Amino acid sequence: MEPNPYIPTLAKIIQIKEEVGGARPIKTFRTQFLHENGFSFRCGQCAMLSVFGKGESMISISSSPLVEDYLQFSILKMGRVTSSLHEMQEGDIIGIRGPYGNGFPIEKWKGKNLIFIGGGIGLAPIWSVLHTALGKKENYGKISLIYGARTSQDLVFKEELEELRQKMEVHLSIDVEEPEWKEFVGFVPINVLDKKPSPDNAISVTCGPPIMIKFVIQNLEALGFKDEQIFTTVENKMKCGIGKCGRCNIGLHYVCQDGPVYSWAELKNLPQEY
Amino acid sequence: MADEFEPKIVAFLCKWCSSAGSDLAGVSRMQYPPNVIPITVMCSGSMSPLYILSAFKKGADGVLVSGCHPGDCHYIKGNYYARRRIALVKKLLEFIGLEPQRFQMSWVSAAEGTKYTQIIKEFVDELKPIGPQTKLRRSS
Amino acid sequence: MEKILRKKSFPQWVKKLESYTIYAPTKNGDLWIYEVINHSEDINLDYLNTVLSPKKIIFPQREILLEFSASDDGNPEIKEVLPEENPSIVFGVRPCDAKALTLTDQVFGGDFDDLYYWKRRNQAILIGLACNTPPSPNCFCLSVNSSPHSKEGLDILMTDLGDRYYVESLTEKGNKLLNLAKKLFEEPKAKDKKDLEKIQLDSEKKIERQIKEIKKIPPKLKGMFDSPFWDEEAMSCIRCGICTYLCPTCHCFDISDEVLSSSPLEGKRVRTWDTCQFPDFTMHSSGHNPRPDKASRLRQRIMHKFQYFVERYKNFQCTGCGRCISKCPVGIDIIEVLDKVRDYGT
Amino acid sequence: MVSLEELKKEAQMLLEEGKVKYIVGYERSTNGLMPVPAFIKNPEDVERLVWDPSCIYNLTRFLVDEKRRKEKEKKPDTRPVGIVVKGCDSRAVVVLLQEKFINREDVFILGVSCENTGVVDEKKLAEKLKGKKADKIEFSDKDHFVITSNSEKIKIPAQEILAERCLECRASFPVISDVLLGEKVERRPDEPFKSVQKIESLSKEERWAFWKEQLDKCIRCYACRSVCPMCYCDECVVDTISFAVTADTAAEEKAQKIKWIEKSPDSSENFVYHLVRAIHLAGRCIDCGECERACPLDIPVRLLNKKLEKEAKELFDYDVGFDPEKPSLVSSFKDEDPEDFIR
Repeated sequence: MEPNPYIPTLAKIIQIKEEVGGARPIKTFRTQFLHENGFSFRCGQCAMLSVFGKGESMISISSSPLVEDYLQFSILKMGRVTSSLHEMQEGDIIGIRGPYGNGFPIEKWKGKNLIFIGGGIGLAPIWSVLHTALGKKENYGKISLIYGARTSQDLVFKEELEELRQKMEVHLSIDVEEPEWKEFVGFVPINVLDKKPSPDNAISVTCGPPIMIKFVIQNLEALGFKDEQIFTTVENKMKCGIGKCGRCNIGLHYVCQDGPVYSWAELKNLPQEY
Repeated sequence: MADEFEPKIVAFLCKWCSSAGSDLAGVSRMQYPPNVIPITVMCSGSMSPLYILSAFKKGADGVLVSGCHPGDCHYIKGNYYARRRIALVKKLLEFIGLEPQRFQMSWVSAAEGTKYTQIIKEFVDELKPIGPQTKLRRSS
Repeated sequence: MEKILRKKSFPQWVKKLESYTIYAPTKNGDLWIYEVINHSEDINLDYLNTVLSPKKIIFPQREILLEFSASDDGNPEIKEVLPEENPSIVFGVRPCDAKALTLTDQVFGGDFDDLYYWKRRNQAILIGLACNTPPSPNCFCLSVNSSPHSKEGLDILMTDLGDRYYVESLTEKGNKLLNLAKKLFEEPKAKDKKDLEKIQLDSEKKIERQIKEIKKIPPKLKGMFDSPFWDEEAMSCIRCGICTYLCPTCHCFDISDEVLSSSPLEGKRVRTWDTCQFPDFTMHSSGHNPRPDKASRLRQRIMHKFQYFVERYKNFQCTGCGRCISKCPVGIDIIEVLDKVRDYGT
Repeated sequence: MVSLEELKKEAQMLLEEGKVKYIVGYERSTNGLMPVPAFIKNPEDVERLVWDPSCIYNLTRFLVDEKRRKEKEKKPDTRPVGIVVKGCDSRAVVVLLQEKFINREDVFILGVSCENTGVVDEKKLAEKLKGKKADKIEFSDKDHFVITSNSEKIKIPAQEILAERCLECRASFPVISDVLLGEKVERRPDEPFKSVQKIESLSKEERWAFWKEQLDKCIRCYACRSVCPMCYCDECVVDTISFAVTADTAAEEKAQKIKWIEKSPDSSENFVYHLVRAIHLAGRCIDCGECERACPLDIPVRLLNKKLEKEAKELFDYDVGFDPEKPSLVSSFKDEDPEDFIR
């Protein structure tokens, strides 16, 4: 029988880690399929998570494909499905279907310097491609991360970020001054101008709220980055995830299938409808 | 006798009077049919027609809205507004062909425990002969 | 295989098709709607066109995808629900509605096969009825690569020659239905063929409306995304869902969970029709909406049908049935909008 | 007889003096008899305005859209909007004023009286013409219409092809207007609720069978809601997600939005939607008949509202849309409101 793309596979939540508390909480979930079904994916791809009785929500996979025994999702509590996910405990069962989307073309970036730029929960899709690159560090040039959030409380993966400092350059920022904050204060796009990453032989990957992406791309172009060197992900509303329900389109592209990863060279010529 | 039809009644009781009336009936161990699913609302005036229709959609065989007698309302005029709104809902439900006995309104004060049990008994007796409510119930 | 079927023996043919569920246009007030009919009832084929195209049989407005319930240890269990076996025949399909199904086939095929759609599609045999006179004053099928007697998407095409039908069977499925009642059909004579050609030519001349130089529209639309044209054009739109729900080619849908009881959990995941004309179609739960107003949604409807779909599937996502023109409560006319697009800025 | 020239003159003057932002009226369409709403911004375009028995739309709907647009603009042009209104449409403006949704200075009302006739019912006209195509329809002497069908003139008594609601019309000339064209003709229909009484006279099971068959056809395209000037809520019961959402709306609030009505067109869902819509229009619906005209499946949804209008009259002696100062039906009460049905 052909596979039915709408039927999720059941998975158990094996670990929940509270990343950020407060009004905009973020939790990281690690899930394991009940019955092994060979779910292989590329970094930057997403999966549709099902909470039965509430609905489905498209979430990017934040663990690297090199990690075999679990899938990791970092989820900001935002609406009906994500709120019910936040109320779940370890051992609860959810549905997962996918993987969807084109993912990052990391195989094309061999020998390049990689500059990752993230904002708030935007770090989740970056986390997958960042760890994949770190896993094969010899294939790539210098790897650096410029990441910011509203407040220090809103920074995701705080402990791992500290560990990463030994392996790569990490520049953090928060929007508003805080007493013991020693690093950059201000929006992420301004931090990019401050750190002045060099465009030669470099690839930049930007994920975060649409307004941040817009200004980061402007600043990268000012720093001399060409359109093919700038990559980003587009977060349109999705329901089917397989290019049929007609909801996530930008022009003739269905973001859930042809995206969500786009180079600015491609995205620039599509209608600015995201 | 066991398989005789037992109607399910959803009763929206105003917290200040009718709900207190039903508590009084319970405290004084008055016997009355157990078919009622009570839902306490702050005032019969806060009763949105949507609650009534939603109750019928979810399978209620009868819906009762019970509030304070005119003049007793904790919010002064809630029950007067309710009187108009419920009258309109009742007429509309009859217009589409729902059995009129299925939707009742009553004034029950905090002291009228016996009246409350009386209303419920009458309601159950009226509903039994007309069987389960299948018109507005969600089937598939 | 081409045959002639006397009108008086048409009911006998229908009787021979007992093993199928038969849908046919039935009169409901002033409207015609596809209903299941029992075999003895005779099918009335002198109708204009149905309000809802046969799309509602192949891609119903509500389709149960799966049922979920809580097992005794409280964890959810799911059960796939596919459409049941229901070999069916749809009589009186207009050529524009049949061609529309070949367009939705492309959407529901591709890398991911939509089992629900294909189950219903493969078990349905479409018997078309050519339009001797245009069913609606707003038909413009000739402008969008279709015609009043096009065979695309049909298993059999019947043309009314007055006292008899000219029956052209186009697929194996069609032949099978003819063979079920071989003796009712006669071989077509030269006169039948001549009548057929004459009727087909006449029917094309009777089409009153058309989109002139439609080839110019897709490239023109590509440059008009940010144009203020859409704001003026959408001023009178009232944002209802008529144009998309009645359109035989519109295929957008929503997936939602319907809960019968929350504890123990029991419910269904359901696919229902959806429309790009409603605000909640593209609205993020953060409140950001890439298409915030009715102008952007009218633009999406026109661009999707006459540019995006053309680039992606090499076909206009429109078969000229005219329903969106006739039934729009404020008279927005897609032909007039496209004329204005073609001549915009000249 | 209402003179179209006078209407054009009034409109032109308003636009030339810049007293209004634009004027909403009727203009000829490109596909058949029915006009389309016209939004006229500059004076020379007033030539496009038309006034004849095919001008059925209730243009008050566009006052709601105007308000929504103004709310979004940073520096909105606060001049009033000119609007052509018939008697029934003017009562819709009154209800919007009564509910403080718009202010009197937001709208400049060009009132047009229907005098003795009203607007045409497309279906009745089509039956009358038996397939012949109607190109134009005009008022003619006191109570006739003249239809031109490919250069043949047909005179028909208006009474035979009037819209349902015009047969039960209670205000043939605008009850509120800045400019009024045409004479004021008092209209007291002898049976104002005939269409409702026809259904009321059926037995309970017949009524149920009638409504079940009609509402099962509903495809939930919400044209009846979208075309209605009184349906202006930001967030409707049927919407799947909340709209009045800003960046810092709490997730709990969004998660807790109750799905009162499912999206699927199941019989009971359709009933709850149509009944809740009718109840929310009790004492607010002015019977412009647009919901029934817009419905692609010809479902007589107008009757649900008309029934409540009849009850409002009989139970509470309440007339809709005649006095902007009067409180609305469900936010007022009288001591002598009936309570015989209350135990």
